[in-house]
Amino acid sequence: MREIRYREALREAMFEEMERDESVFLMGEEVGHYQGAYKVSEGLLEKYGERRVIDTPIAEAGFAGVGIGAAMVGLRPIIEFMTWNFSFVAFDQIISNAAKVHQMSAGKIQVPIVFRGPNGAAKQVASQHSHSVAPFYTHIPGLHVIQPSTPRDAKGLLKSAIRSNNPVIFLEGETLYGVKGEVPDEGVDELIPIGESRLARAGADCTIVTWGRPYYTVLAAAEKLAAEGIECEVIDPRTLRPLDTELMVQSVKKTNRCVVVHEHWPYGGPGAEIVDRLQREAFDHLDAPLERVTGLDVSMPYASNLEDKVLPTEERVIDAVKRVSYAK
Amino acid sequence: MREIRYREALREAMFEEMERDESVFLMGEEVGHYQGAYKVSEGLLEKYGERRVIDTPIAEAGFAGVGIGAAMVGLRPIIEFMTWNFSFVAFDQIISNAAKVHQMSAGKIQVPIVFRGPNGAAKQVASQHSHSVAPFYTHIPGLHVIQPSTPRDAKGLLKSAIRSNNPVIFLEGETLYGVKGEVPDEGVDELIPIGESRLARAGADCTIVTWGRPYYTVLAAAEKLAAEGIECEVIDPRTLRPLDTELMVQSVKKTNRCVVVHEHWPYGGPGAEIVDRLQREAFDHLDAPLERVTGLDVSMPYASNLEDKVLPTEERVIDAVKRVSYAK
Amino acid sequence: MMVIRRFEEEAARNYAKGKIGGFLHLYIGQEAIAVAAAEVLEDRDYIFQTYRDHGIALARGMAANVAMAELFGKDTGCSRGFGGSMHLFDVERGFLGGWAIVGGHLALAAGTAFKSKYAGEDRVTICFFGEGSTNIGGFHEAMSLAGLWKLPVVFVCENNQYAMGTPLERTSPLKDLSIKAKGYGMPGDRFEGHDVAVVQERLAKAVDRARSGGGPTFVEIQTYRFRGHSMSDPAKYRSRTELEQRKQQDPIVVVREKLMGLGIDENSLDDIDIEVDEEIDAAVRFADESAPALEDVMMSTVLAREDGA
Amino acid sequence: MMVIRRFEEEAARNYAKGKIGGFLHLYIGQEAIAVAAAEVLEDRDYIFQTYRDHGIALARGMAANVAMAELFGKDTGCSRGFGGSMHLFDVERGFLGGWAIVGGHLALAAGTAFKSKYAGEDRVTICFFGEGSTNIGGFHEAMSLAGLWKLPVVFVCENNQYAMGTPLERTSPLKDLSIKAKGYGMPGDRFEGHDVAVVQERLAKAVDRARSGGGPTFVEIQTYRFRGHSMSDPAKYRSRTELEQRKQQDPIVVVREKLMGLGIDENSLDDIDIEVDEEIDAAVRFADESAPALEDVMMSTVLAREDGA
Ligand SMILES: Cc1ncc(C[n+]2csc(CCOP(=O)(O)OP(=O)(O)O)c2C)c(N)n1
Ligand SMILES: Cc1ncc(C[n+]2csc(CCOP(=O)(O)OP(=O)(O)O)c2C)c(N)n1
Ligand SMILES: [Mg+2]
Ligand SMILES: [Mg+2]
Repeated sequence: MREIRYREALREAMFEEMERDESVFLMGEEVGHYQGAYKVSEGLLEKYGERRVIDTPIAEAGFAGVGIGAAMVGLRPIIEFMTWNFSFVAFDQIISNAAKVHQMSAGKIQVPIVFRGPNGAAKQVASQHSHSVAPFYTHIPGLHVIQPSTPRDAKGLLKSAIRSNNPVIFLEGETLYGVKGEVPDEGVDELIPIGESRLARAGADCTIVTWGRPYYTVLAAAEKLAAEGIECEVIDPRTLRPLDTELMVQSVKKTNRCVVVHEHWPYGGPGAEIVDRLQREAFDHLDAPLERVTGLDVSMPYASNLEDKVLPTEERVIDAVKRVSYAK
Repeated sequence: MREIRYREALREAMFEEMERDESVFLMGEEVGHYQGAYKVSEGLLEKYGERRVIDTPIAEAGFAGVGIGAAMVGLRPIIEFMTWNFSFVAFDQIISNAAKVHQMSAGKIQVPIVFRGPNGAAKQVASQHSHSVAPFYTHIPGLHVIQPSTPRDAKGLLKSAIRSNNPVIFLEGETLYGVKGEVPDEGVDELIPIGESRLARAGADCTIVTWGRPYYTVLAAAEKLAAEGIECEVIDPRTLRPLDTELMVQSVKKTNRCVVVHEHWPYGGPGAEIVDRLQREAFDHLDAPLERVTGLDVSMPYASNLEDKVLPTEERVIDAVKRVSYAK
Repeated sequence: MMVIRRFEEEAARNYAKGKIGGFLHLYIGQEAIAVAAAEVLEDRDYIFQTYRDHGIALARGMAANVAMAELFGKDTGCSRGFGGSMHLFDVERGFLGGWAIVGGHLALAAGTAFKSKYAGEDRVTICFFGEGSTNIGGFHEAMSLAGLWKLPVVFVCENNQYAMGTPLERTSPLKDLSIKAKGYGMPGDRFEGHDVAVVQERLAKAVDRARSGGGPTFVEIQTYRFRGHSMSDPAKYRSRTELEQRKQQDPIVVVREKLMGLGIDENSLDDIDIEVDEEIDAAVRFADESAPALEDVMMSTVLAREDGA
Repeated sequence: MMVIRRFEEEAARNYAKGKIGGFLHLYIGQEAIAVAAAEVLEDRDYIFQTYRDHGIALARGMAANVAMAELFGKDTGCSRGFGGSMHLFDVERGFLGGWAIVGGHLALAAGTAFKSKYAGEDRVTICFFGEGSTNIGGFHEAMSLAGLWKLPVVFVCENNQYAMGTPLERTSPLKDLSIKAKGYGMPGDRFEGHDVAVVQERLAKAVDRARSGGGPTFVEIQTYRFRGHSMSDPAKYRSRTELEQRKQQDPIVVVREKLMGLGIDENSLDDIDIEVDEEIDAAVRFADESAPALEDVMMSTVLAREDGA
């Protein structure tokens, strides 16, 4: 194992899959000559040329659709949204076309496509640029939705996404691109299966389910709670659709309480879905209501003092864990 | 009181509000000369002329944006989507502009606009035309989301929506347009407040929360269950955002069990949100897990035999109620 | 052409009987375009159409019974009952649907054309849509990308004068839509669509251009639909006179007269009509007798299998 | 013009210091356009701009300290710290933002123009956007509707040659973007934007046309930004020679030379510079010393009050 950044992990996944399969190509704004707005695709143009690394005009619905059309006839496009905020202008392409063609054609047409890019708040990019989009895409049958928290998951899951025969929504995090973590050595072709949760920290007192940027907030909070004698078990679903609740249910059966922590707005989405499933699948084991720590239910302000309040904080996680633990 | 159809109730609401306030206008595809694709706006052009009843080209993002811009400077547009499926091409306008400007301008700009049209499956209109969109819009702070089940609620809530100073997502049902129900006499200016649930049926044994088309499925199922000795209390939230859970919580405290029935896909959305809130707000009163009866997690097939399976059925409602009642 | 006409008439009848559900958009009046396009294209080419898709599906060679069964929502239909009238698919023949969101399929067509270029194949994509679809963003973005990347695609705007109840003059300040081609740096063409031979000749130019690396073309074909927008539309927005006048140029009458002018005798044309009648009647019987769409197909086609099976 | 230039330079410095966060897009090099537009417009007119919005806000009369405070995320900022650099608002002066989704604000501009028409007011709307924004659906739909309905709006494409790192030739097959106007049945214009007087004269025509009921115009103004796309862009995609060459036409140099040519003496221009320096320094101090954005404003502005208060 070696340590690399989340950004590099993604880049390696694309390099390796493009190397393995000529039908894989990358398309998006500034992915080529500019080396990617967030440098995720650095070096790809040089290696694979303009045929397979394609800079587009600003036309998300157009190039998302081009990707879907190309996938329908056998290519494996990776479509980069410069950020997921810009997927909203391509929303219809994803829901009405990518997610539907397979069934609409009675299974005759497949859409092996990956839509990827940074998701969620970055730092003070304000109201129109801070969306956490999982709630929109996880709702839709016909899609896979993946949101990896660590470099290793990022690499292994992106590789699986590229090889998937289905449209995949792949949610990265701008604030995670610089995060370092262990990833298998070069040459090791690790594929992390779509739809498997991961145990990130073991603990007997309280289960916390979390993913994306708050994953790190939660791990930090868990350390503080441990110092106070509360051991949290942290589970990262990694794939949000399909959602694997098995580990979570097992954990709740042990801890009898659970807090779900996510960046997206509170109403609905994977946060509420996890609560819905756990209260049903582990009803008899719950000693306290399931709690959620979420992004606040407001548009994202520009000012950093307020942005810090909107995003889930260690303090809010600690409070919630204590609340369900009936501690202090 | 008199009986009128849901379609007529909506039309009356628009007539009355256009009469009352010159800044109200209606814009959309075929709303004028064609009298509305579903005849909701019949007669409006004749009464108010082309200045206030405006047929548009097929450009949802464009005319949604025109509405938002007009609202920003003081008009009160009613924007009709011929169906809500077509709102997906205008999704960015709604989430990035309509829902955001008020906060982004520090409260200086208001967006008093209503987006309305039929939502959900009609009859065999297939995969791209059968979306139940509440899960997408309820997620977004800065919007109100209303989905009335009865003619009376349709009229009273549409009037409130038009008078609201905020962007309102108003979800009608094509299959509900012909439904008849009691509505206050002409001249009675009934405004139903946004954000208030309604008790639709009293019962002590099991709470059912439902809205939209399944509302009628649930009422029918409740009658059958009553014949078997299970009395259901049916609550219609009417407004999905903001969501008023007070009546639901009171009811669950009495019945100790609850089934949520909705047409939208299962993952997330108001369905999961209601479960999330109730398991927290009524935790100590629940004798069984909260159950949901939903549209199946598939793209909508064209064939009617399958469509009937996808939509919530009386049978599935009855089964769920029995399951949470530990009956039979 | 007769197959399309009779298919559509029979579909209308069966819609009235409740055998067909949902939306049903007929192609009656526009047949010459689909027939000409099918003549011009090669087997390896790709085709996209809107919800008004029976004409091109049949012209491309889909059996009438398979198409009719789809309208009936049967497992024997081309989309096994999942698509219905608006979503016919015939992947083997390169007919890639039947799409119901206005403007939504144009970028897909640019996508298959992109693939042709990527793979160095000389397949052309042809993409049909109505004149009402030229104001939507999906049109613009697909045209922009195709024009920029010189993709081998022909965009065919079937200008049948109305978008549902709205005549062109209420949706565009332009009379000549082909002017729009200029904004995308691509050639435009514009002509009437009631004579198969004319359509064939003009479309061939655009298709050849695409095939030979000359990039995309925007073609506006002026046509007319004799029925309402869909079965639920009584088409009150146009006058009887207008309709009658347009029927003078019924593509079927035009071709019949032309053939007769070439000395083909009327009886042999009538024989064809009888054959077609039989084919369509058989199609209805086939559709009627077929088993309905299957639940297990529904569950197993939400997602493609990952093992490639 | 100097106010804008110095404001931008100071903003850049304070971004580097970490006093300003998020994205910061400078207007340096394009100032003549905003200044000319402000000259041409009446107080009652409406203005929309992209995220590159400091120039027009200041030209329209927003105080530098209020603008700077917004960049600092302070309660004294024009958007009370909720908008930041990309979302300046000055509703009293008809400046309706500062928008950060490419193409997203064009329809809003058509909307305020729609309102002018609806209410019979002779207010014109002007809407700025970059050349990179002409491929997106939002551009097309707004142009289509404005062209069809003859709305009193002027669409100004500030063609600064690059969309982030992408030069125009990689996003459009057209060199002359004003050709696009034809597709919408509206007049187009195209000219260079480094001389305030020229921009003023040409913009006035379009504004007058809109005001007098002549409908919308699409105007392409050729310009150049001397800095990167935003602060995080080192602009490696262009040569130093290109940049230096363009700086020959720095609008500030141009206007300075012009004024001196008119006999205005250099000292009095320098005096203005000193005044401006002081104004901007004061703005930074003001911003720095102001209280941060408020949580209760955040909670109370998600939704507008229904009681109208
Ligand atoms: C985005 C979107 N908006 C609205 C509709 C509803 N609709 C379906 S067809 C149609 C008219 C299309 O007219 P045109 O493009 O001229 O095609 P035609 O039906 O005449 O062949 C409309 C408004 C839709 N399907 N998609
Ligand atoms: C829909 C959308 N896609 C992508 C972006 C990211 N983005 C912001 S500005 C920009 C370049 C815009 O270039 P141009 O329109 O020429 O304006 P300029 O910045 O040069 O003034 C891009 C790609 C965005 N904001 N919105
Ligand atoms: Mg038409
Ligand atoms: Mg530019």
